[in-house]
Amino acid sequence: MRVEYARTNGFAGVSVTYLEAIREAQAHLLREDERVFIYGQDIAGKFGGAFKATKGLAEQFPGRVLNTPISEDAMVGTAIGAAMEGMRPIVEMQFADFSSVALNQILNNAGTQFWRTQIPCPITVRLPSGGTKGSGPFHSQSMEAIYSHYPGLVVVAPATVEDAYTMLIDAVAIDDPVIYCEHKYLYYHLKANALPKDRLPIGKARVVRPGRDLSIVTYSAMVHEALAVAKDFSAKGIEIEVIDLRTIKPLDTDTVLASVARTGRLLCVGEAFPWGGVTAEVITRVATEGFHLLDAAPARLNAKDTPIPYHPNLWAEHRPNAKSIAAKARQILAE
Amino acid sequence: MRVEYARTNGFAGVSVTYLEAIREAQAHLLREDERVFIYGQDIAGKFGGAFKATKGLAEQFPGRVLNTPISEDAMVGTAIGAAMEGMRPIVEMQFADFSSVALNQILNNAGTQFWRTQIPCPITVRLPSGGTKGSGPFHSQSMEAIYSHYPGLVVVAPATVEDAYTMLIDAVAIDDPVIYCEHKYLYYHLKANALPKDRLPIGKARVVRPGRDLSIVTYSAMVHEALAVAKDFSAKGIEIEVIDLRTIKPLDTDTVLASVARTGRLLCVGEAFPWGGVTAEVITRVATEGFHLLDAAPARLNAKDTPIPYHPNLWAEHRPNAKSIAAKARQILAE
Amino acid sequence: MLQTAQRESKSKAAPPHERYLEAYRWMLVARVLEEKLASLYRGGMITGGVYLGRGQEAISAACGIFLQKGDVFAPLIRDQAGRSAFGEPLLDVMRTYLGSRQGPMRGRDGNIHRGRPKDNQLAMISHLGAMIPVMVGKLLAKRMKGEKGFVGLTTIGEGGMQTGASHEGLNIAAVERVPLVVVATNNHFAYSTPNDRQFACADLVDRAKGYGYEGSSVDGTDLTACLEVIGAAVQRARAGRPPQLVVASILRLAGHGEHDDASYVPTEVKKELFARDALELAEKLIAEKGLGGDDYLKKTRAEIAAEVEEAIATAQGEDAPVGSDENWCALSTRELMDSLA
Amino acid sequence: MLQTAQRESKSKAAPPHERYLEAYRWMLVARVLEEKLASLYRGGMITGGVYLGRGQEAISAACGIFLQKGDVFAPLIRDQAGRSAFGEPLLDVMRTYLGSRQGPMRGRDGNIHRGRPKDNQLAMISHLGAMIPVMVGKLLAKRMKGEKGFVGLTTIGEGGMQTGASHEGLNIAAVERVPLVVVATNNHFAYSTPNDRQFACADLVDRAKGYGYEGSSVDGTDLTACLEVIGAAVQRARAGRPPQLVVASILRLAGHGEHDDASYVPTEVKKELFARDALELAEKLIAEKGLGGDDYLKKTRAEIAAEVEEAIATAQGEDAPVGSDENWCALSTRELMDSLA
Ligand SMILES: Cc1ncc(C[n+]2csc(CCOP(=O)(O)OP(=O)(O)O)c2C)c(N)n1
Ligand SMILES: Cc1ncc(C[n+]2csc(CCOP(=O)(O)OP(=O)(O)O)c2C)c(N)n1
Ligand SMILES: [Mg+2]
Ligand SMILES: [Mg+2]
Repeated sequence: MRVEYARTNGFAGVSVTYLEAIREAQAHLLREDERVFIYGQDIAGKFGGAFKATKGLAEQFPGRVLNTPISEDAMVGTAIGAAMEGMRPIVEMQFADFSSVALNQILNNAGTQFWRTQIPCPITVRLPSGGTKGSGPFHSQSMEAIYSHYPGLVVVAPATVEDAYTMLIDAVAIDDPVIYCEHKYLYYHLKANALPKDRLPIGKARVVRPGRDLSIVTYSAMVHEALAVAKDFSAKGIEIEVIDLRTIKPLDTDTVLASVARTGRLLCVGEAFPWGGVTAEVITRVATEGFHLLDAAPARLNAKDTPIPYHPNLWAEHRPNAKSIAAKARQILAE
Repeated sequence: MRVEYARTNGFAGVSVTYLEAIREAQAHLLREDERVFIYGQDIAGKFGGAFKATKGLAEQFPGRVLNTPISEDAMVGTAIGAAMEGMRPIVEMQFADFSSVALNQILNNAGTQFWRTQIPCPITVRLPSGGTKGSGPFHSQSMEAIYSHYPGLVVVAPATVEDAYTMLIDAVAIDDPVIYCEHKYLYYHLKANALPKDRLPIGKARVVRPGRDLSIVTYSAMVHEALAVAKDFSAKGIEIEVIDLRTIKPLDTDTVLASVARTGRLLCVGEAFPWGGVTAEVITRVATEGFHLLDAAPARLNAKDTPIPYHPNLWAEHRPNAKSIAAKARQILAE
Repeated sequence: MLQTAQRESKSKAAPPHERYLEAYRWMLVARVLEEKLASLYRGGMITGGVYLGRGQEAISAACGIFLQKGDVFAPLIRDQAGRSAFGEPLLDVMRTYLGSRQGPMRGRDGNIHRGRPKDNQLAMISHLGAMIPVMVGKLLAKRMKGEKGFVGLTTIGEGGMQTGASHEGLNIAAVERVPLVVVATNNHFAYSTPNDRQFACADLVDRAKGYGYEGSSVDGTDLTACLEVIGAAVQRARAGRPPQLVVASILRLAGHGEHDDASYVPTEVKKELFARDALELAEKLIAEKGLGGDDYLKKTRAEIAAEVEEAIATAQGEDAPVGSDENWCALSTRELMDSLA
Repeated sequence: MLQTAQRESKSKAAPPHERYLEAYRWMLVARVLEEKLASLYRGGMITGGVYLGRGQEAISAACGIFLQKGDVFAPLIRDQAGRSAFGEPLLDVMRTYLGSRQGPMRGRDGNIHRGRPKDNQLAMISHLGAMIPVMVGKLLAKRMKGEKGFVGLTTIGEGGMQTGASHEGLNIAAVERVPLVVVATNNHFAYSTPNDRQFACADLVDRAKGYGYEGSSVDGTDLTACLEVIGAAVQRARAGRPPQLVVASILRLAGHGEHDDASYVPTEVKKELFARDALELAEKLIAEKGLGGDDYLKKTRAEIAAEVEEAIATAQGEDAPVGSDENWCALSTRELMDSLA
């Protein structure tokens, strides 16, 4: 599907949030591609979703933005069947955390469909992910590692307004199942001046800030924590290079290795649980494929190994933040 | 719960298989601890389970080995409720692969229960795991990485008859949820002369073969492939140290680091999918905590990044084996 | 907190149900408490979501009031009346919402996710339907331990009934024939979703037969009916009958949460009989019959308001949890916690 | 393969259903084929499990026979008759079981997991119930694309009906009002588990009402009844009625798989009416009425045996897949495959 990015840009000039970019991308897709429909809980009518990511779309595109029962497994199963029939369904999970009850359809049905039958399974599952104040153990999770561990899925996690827009459009264009992890914390916090005119494709990481002393490899909301740290250190003459992975699977190993080749030092930061997951995968790739590029031991920083706490005081300690990232960075630079 | 291992050893002298050890451990538990019951599909009656892991137990312990409907989510949910009430349920999944539909209860309910409420949740979920000839995409999976990624669970994967026995008894004694990954390939292939009289606790890895040139860190069925390679190399004067992790979470980092300190070289082998998972976690720990112990880049070997094929010819290529492990080992030793 | 509701009603006129005034009081406790929560929320004093049971108080009070010591209650998000009737201190509620470190969840979870499993009040996880099999396990274990005469009661919404978890839980309860009462409230909306996008059967009580349950329907705006129907279901379950499914009909008289203005609810729907306010109807009846004596309504409301204010004052005087003091340990077996660098 | 069953029956005596002989022939195709599979399995010629539909042929044939081009079929593990009637070549079966690289799954999956989604015969995953919503999606998409007059038919066992997946799938089908027929076979065992540990309702057809389905029951040993009841259900779905649930009753006349001797089936159960062999009953009727003319039964069996032998010979002559030739790519977008060292 050829896409003219932001051809239909209603935002040039005025500012657009990460959430609005997701809505605009879906409006664009519904407009440009009749195979696209959106399936999820509370997404239709005037309501437009728990986070308003589909606000107005049901009226604008009758019959193509459909409310579902509280049946995540069936939502994804239905999307798989529709995709096999040539449609391009987008499934909105109300929270990433609830995809746990759709996991079987995602891993064992969508993820195996093409390999088993050679029929592509172009579904896009939107996961409102990550922590926000007061959301607690079941409305804060980041599940990208679980979906990346199994074969047959593409997993993305946009960290910017521009990527939120172009990567969702590209996700739907891909003939394979894509898990689109959108970060709830960025919904309103993040603004851009306009929708992008072009884009970096899915599968490519981005050097969001160049540096020579340390590479911080991260993704999603943590990119912005890392950038704050980099800015801070720069004032003291230490230049941190910040890599936004953008795509969790396939991981852009080359861009990561090239960065470590420049800096010799690596810190991986993620908001998910610490055992395994994205940070372990990145460090493993550098250790196995770029061992001799490292001048010091690589390090990782993740959330704590407990459920995600409700209370803001506890949550602030549970997830990595600029303060804890800076502390880790200092350790590595001291080595 | 104090346990006299094999006090009730019906096997001294005669040989006992890995599967029999699992059955004997359950017989022992049912005999010694009235809080224990077993819950699963087709485990009761004369039938005794798809793999016969509970053969005879229903008759021997009336009302304590219960067949369930085909409802994995409810099986685990029911076990959680019973555990909160002071029981020690063992849930048998017919295949690990089907725990995908119980994943929510395992991760979000069992895994968070104690942290949220301070009420312990001592359930043991038995997962018949791993590949066997002709089993295909949905009867061959190894899910330990997914369960280890989330907080609140202990995950074990015995590789020997002795560990199958003692670790299951210890798993049920632990006040927390334990995911017990038993390997179907070892059920009949693996024999010992008797049930063990004592044991290494959960949480400790074992050096199953000492060596000075390379550490192969692995677990479950792959331990035996690694041992075959080590034996082979030893004939050529190369001494490979083989570490059996035994417990996936908590991972025994100290034993792994001590081995790499001796050998300076590391190969991690697992049967699961390659992205993330146990091998990435082990390499990450060595790279971050034992960087300077490494004389060469560490390496990993896993299954391929596709669903697990049915046909024996394809399956043989999909999983690691002595041949592919030996090839990787040679590479590392050549560095 | 004064458990004043336990006191005998002193009215001369006979109430329509022997526990009518007691139940009404729990309805009022919930209403007064939740109105306070709403204003605290609007005042920015509460972090996270606030989910209210407005309109569901008669059903919920009837759920809590017939449970005895040794019974198990697994409430959901609109069960303040039942929670209070089952014995939850107001202070638990306020400590949880106001973020006191002394709350039952100690800041680890919030709002309606609170519970006291030690006292047989389960702490729900968010995933709808997940608590049904947990309740089954509690009841199964009690039977295995030789306990007798107990029941379990859990609640669910018409939306939650469409989850696979609730199906498996409802079915396994019948297979195990545990003494379970499931009270399903069809409040005509699941968040913003109306019934026609949730299920296609004429009446959810039709599901009872398919699970081997005894089913009954009740008008959730009528406290007398709720007490009779839910009371009878609890009695049948206690007597060893199969699991009970009670389907109650009301309209949710609040947003899904306090963040939600519920503007998606059509005005015609608000005119339906099921849209009436059970609390108003109860107070009308109490006034007409003069139950509870002079000024009963005013006095009761004042008492409850005082209890609520007291709970708020206490909770507000307490410290919040502090990250540095937190014991970051997800296992009860501390030595099995993985040491992740 | 000769689709000889398409030919008109030449009998003088009127069959009890116009498609009786045609359906019988598909039953026999399944029986002969599966008897061969069983002996190949015993002879060690087949790797992995072999799951047979013995006893279920009348139901399954009736499932396949009324489906037309453009309809969708999602069979399960005991549907050989339906698969063949729907157009699956015998060669697909033999190539899959005998491990030919030319099989529909090319060695990537085996036995009853085979399918031809391009021809609207879905390839099941093992997780029971998971194919129901997939079927819903196929039907929803066809409607969105403006297709008309199509139906989907899927099958499930009495055990599979207890999964959360089947509940969500059955419910969402009714909410979307897709033209779906669900044929549930209660063969009284789920692997080794009898009904009393699977569900507690009197009859699974009682679930129909709770989902807003039209429900019907049928004696799965009676081919005429299966053709009438399932045929009528397909017709109703095609005519735009709500989804249809047909519950058929039989006994599984084989092990769960050929590895299983089914010694757990009590002898009394084998004496039940539902334990009769539908194929024997059909052949008895054909013989009595003299349907199909002289030697019809013997001739037909011989024809089919020949077709089966031909398929075996072809499959056995073909190469097995080779790991080194395998294209290890789980994505249709090759450039998005992660390069994992
Ligand atoms: C499995 C799952 N999916 C989605 C949600 C998000 N969610 C929370 S409450 C709710 C609506 C519940 O509706 P209903 O069951 O009718 O209860 P009510 O709110 O009307 O009392 C939804 C969709 C959830 N909690 N669990
Ligand atoms: C979710 C799930 N759990 C367990 C299994 C293992 N399993 C395969 S077939 C079967 C029995 C199915 O019984 P039923 O649904 O009655 O169908 P039947 O075999 O009797 O035709 C089981 C338990 C499975 N396939 N899926
Ligand atoms: Mg509702
Ligand atoms: Mg069956």
